[in-house]
Amino acid sequence: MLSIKNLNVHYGVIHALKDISLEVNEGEIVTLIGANGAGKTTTLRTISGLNKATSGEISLEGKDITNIAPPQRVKMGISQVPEGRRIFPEMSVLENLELGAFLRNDKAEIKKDIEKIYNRFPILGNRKRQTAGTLSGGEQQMLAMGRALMSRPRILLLDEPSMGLAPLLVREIFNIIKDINNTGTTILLVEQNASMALSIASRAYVIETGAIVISGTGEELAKSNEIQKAYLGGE
Amino acid sequence: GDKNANEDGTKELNIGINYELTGPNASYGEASVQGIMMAFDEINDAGGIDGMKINPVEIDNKSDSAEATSVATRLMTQKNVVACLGPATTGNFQATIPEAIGNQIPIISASATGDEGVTTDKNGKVNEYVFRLCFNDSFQGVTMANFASNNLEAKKAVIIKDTSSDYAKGLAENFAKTFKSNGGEIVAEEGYVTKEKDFMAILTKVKSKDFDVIFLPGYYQEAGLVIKQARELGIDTPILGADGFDSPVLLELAGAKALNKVYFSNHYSSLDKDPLVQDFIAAYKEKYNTDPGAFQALGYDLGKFIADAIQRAGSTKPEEIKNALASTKDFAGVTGSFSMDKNHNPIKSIVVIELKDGVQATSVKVEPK
Amino acid sequence: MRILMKKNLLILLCLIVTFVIVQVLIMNGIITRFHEITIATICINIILAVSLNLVTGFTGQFSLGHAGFMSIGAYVCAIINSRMDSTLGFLIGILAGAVAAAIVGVIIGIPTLRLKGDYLAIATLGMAEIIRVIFLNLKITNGAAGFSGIPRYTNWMWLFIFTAGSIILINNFIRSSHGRACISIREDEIAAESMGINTTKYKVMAFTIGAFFAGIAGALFASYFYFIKPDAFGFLKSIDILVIVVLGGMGSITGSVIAATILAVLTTFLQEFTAVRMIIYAALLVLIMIFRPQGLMGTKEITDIFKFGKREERLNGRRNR
Amino acid sequence: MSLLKVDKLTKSFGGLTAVSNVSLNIEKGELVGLIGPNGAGKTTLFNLLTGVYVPTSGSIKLSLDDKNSRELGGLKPYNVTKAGLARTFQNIRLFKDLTVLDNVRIAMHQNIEYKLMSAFFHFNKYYKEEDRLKEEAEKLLDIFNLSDKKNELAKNLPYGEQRHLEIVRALATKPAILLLDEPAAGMNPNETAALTETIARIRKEFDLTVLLIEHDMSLVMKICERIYVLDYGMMIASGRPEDIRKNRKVVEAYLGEDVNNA
Amino acid sequence: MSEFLQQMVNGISLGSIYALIALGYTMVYGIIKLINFAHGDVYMIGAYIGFAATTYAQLGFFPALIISMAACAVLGVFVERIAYKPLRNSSRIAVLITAIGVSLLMEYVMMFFVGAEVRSYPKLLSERVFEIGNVYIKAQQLYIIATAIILMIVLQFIVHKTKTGKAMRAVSIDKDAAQLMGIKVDRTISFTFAIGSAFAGAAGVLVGIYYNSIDPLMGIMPGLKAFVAAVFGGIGSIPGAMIGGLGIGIMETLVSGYWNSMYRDAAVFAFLIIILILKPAGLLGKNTREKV
Ligand SMILES: Nc1ncnc2c1ncn2[C@@H]1O[C@H](COP(=O)(O)OP(=O)(O)OP(=O)(O)O)[C@@H](O)[C@H]1O
Ligand SMILES: Nc1ncnc2c1ncn2[C@@H]1O[C@H](COP(=O)(O)OP(=O)(O)OP(=O)(O)O)[C@@H](O)[C@H]1O
Ligand SMILES: [Mg+2]
Ligand SMILES: [Mg+2]
Repeated sequence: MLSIKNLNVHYGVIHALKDISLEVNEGEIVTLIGANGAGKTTTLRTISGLNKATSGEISLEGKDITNIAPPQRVKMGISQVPEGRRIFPEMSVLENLELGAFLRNDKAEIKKDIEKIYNRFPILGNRKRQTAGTLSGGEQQMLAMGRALMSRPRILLLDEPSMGLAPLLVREIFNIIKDINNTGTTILLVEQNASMALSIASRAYVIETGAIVISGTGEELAKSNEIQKAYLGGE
Repeated sequence: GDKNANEDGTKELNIGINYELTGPNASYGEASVQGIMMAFDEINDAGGIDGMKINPVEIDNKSDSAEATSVATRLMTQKNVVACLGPATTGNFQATIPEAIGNQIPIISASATGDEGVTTDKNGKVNEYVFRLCFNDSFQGVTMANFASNNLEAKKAVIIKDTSSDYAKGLAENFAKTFKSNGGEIVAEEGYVTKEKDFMAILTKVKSKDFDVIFLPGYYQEAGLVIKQARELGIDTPILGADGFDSPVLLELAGAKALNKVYFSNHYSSLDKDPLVQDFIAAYKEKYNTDPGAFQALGYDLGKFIADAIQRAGSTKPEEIKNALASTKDFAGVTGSFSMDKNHNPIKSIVVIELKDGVQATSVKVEPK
Repeated sequence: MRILMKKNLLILLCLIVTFVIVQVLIMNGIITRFHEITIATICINIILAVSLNLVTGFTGQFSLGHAGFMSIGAYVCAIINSRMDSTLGFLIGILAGAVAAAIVGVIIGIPTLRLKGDYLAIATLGMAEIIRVIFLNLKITNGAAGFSGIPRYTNWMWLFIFTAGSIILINNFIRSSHGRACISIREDEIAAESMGINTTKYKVMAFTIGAFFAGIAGALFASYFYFIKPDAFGFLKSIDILVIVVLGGMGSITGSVIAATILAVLTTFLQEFTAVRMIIYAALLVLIMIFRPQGLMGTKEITDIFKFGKREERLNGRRNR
Repeated sequence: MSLLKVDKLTKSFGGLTAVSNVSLNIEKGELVGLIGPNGAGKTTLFNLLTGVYVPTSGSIKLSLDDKNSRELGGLKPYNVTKAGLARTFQNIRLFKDLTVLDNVRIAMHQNIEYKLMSAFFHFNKYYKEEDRLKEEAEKLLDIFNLSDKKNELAKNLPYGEQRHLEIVRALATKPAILLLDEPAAGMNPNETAALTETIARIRKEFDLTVLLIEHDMSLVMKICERIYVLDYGMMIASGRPEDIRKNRKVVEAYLGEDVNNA
Repeated sequence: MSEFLQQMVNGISLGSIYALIALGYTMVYGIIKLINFAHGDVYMIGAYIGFAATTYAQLGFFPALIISMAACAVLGVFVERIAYKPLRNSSRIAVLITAIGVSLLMEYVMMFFVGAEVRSYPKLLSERVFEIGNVYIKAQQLYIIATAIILMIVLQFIVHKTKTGKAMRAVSIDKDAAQLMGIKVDRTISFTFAIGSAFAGAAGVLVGIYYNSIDPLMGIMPGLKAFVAAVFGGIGSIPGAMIGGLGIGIMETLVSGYWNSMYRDAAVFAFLIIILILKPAGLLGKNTREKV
């Protein structure tokens, strides 16, 4: 479904992504793990078009989207929950959700979808008029996910959704991700919490200083010694 | 060789033009320079001064006094000018005085009307190289105060002045002093700032007062609007002003209906049958398609005046030009004929003009004391 | 004393050489009266820009009222110097002008510096307008007619002493712990407070120091240009100073010095192009900002450029946007 | 007598009571954890302790020694810091465009010993103090091996090192109590483990009392001697890690059933 | 009493002129946080276009108004693309300086072509003056007040009720996040400039007719007042700009009318500063302390 070939990205002189190639197939959960500063966020931002690729190709269902503007990519079905949530803090919860559906015109359906989001995250339903900026970290994370779902994406990019969440919620978030995936949305997940990510992922890539070093199924990687040592805190 | 000689042997005379061509006073500078250039063109077309063409060196001072100093220095030290004209406003003119004295090059303004510190210094000594060809604020202020007391029999006056203008400040002070000594009373003094367009607040306040005349020292750009708004508000007392009123723009802004019972002092009147005046008005109209205002007329005279002085000096030496300027006798200009007094102020008569439906209806000449 | 360190001696030497060279050129008539005016403008603008830079570039407080402080210095010095027509009177005038500006700076700074961003900008703008209107209506300042006949004591020597002094003192301040406290406010006020920095105190301090030096600049201005009037210190003047600061680079003393020089030279050069001077000036301003939005120097100082390998003592402020 | 005594502290925002009647005690030298669900009011409590928010009611008492005890509630943040509390932020708030060294030096400002005149004229005192400052700053940076990067801009550090720098910066204010808000957020298990050790180490080295907020139980359960648990602004439990782990309320509200990640 | 009523009429009509300019200003200001010093000059150019359309092309009021609005919209978008867009990621003060450059450029290009002298407008709107018990109200004052109110409502509607308005607000908060919602940032900003500038053009024509006096530097003071009004009312708040504009107009009038016109500007600013000290985010601004 999503395919990246030999992608290179620079920040000025910094070579942040070096010849990255990866694939996400329809219906999969694919996870991208790696240390701080490895280039995970950069990868997702480039897929959404927020960063420009220096070279390489990104394609969605065979169509080359490397040079398409970000809003167009949203229209084609790519949605992202960005690092640090990036909700609109001065707007209400409801307005944030409505903005998620910016490109849609089916008012009735949008309303239904908002209700669905409230069902999934009841706390958002209770706080629909609250200014989003005053939500706690976890509440904001839920809002960011809800907002991304409002565009009815075909592929959802998640950048560290469990960051800063309470243990109970971390598990819940992963359940929700699985759930979203089960309803037919393809997922590319970036995580620090590698063990959890690997446990729900069908396949995984490991990125180190801008280059993909290992890839395989979730189970394979979870068992790998190297991975254990580097990312799972195993001895 | 002569540094003013051109390649083809004809000599050129560099005359500095240091005017407000940008910034808030640009319209006055622009108008003055129009008049000056018209005069220079006429002189040059007629063969120049003793065969020398006048070469105006025009530099803008941004309506800023420090810039005026810099421009004056540039003209005097870099451009070989024999004299400098301008700036138009008193303050900017004052800022160039030390340079004129230091470089020994005469400067002349046609519209720096300030009373003190212009042609004379703090101690009352004349500034040798500094001249003007307009009367000062006190003459106009006193004249209009006397006009109000004597001709209009006014007892109570309101002053509405441009607080940001040195010109208005001088006029207002002199008017008030004389009006009071004539037994009159200033019932209110209000202010506005240059470029303002809404005067309703002060006019409403003034309206509630009991008064016979309004004295409105300031320029036509604001005065036109003040008069318009005053009349709209039902204030129909006489309105007095000074030479700042003299511009066709006053009529455009205020409208003919509002310009009744409006009196202002000026250097000359368009009613004057003197061919000098009528020819100038006709020539100006032909060139610019509108009537000249005071700035243009004064500028025109300034151009003619400096040429006349150079001619009389028979030399391009600044010092001799200065002497010629100082000894001017009966120079005939559009804005009146005058001689220079010992303080380098022109001894000029003043006219008080009455507007009826926006046009000059009558004019009364007042001779200087 | 470490003042006699090699580095400081070198700076001192450079200063003396600059001074002597210009002095000799003036005496030989190579630098004429006309050039001298440009030099005076440059020096005065340098003091203004460097002091505003301390407030806006280093401390991050958006001030649109610097001309107000300048006018206080100008009028106080003009009044004193006119009555005490001597070098001593001139120096007393400068000091009094600077102190008066600083006092007003404290009085105005304490309540207004609680405001942030554009709200502060409006407050400082208003404060400068208030000062201007007061000067416009005071008897002693001769109101709108302006104050003329100020004796000229400002010459190259005094310009040099005060300009170099201002640069050195403000630069020293910025490189001290107090200066770093100011910079931390620009970077993140909440974090600065949590690091034990009394942000209000340091904002007011920067504001006051800025006002003090603006007062000096105003005093030099009055004494050099013979004539001052309230209009010359309106909000457009404040904007002019801000333009120098931003063009040079907010947070770069060197930048302010360079931009003040370039702009003064440019203005003088453009005098010749009467009809289009403002158009050219404006177009250049836009172009420079488009191509160097961070200003000519960014936050770099001249010393950074000469110190490639040895980045040790780089200046505190380092914002490269 | 306890070093920090919080009594019935409450903070409400409009209708929402983010911290409600919270009391807690911290003894000198303790390492205490503060946990609770998202939005429970943990950060708000920190903000109250450090003067960022003014409490709606309640008191915060700091007693550095037996004789002196000070009310901190209502003090400005810089005064709280001077009194001996230092903190890090949940969302990193470094001086991003300044160098690592300057970040630390700024935090040392309150202990500087030269006056304004020295700042202007760079008298000898200035040089002496600046040298001392630099030395001390570098020593602190050594804790996290950051002194090699002292001339880097803070924003150019990798995320993990930025968090380390925040801790160093807080230490530079010479606090008696260090408050850490989610120091391990965004770190992978290896990095978290390393951080856990470092916290334990600096605490000994600087003779610190530490209160930390953290969602990563591997860290909390390993080094905290006592734990307080907040939920909906209220203190629902406190005690030793072993007890907290088994506490019903805590499990329901926060940990979830299968707690095996410690 | 009638004097006071008259002063209130004066204050409201002066204030609604400030508000008229401030509304377009605050729109751009709210979205990209740009202190657009050139806004006053777009207003000036609008006045001149209206002047040209009525004087030379002999058009009536409405065609002139429409032409002026359209031309200003184009001008606004053009200026944004050329001068502001390259500075999207620069500090705000850098863009401010660019705006000052653009402002000077428009003023002096205009002066180059039309000269510095003021011009007067042809009489396009009724010059009727109603006299209600000693209080004079001009028909034109009513037009201006009505226009300001209508503009405020229209803007409020656009910003808060339409999709484009939501996009504008999203862009103003976080451009990257807005893109992730599918919002075209450049187009949204262009649209904002188009509307803001068109409103400035309309204000130029109306005020030109009302005062019957235009000149190339006429935009400086109103531009500044609009900035003051926008900040005073609370940055980005549309009703705030309206109230801010009216507030300043009324304050100026009252100071002139009941105290001393010579100290008017000082008094108004002093009052403004006091209000800001009491309400540091302006009249309608929300004083949101950053959550840490
Ligand atoms: N705007 C930027 N300018 C310069 N360098 C950047 C920028 N953003 C990221 N980088 C650099 O690019 C590299 C990759 O960063 P990225 O944010 O993609 O890492 P990451 O894997 O998401 O890390 P983390 O786990 O901390 O989120 C890092 O070295 C980082 O310093
Ligand atoms: N300035 C504020 N205005 C309004 N509500 C606020 C404000 N600050 C915090 N809140 C609310 O107070 C509650 C507690 O927030 P706080 O940030 O203290 O939570 P927390 O325990 O730190 O959560 P997390 O673990 O997610 O960081 C939340 O519901 C939040 O929405
Ligand atoms: Mg990342
Ligand atoms: Mg928190």
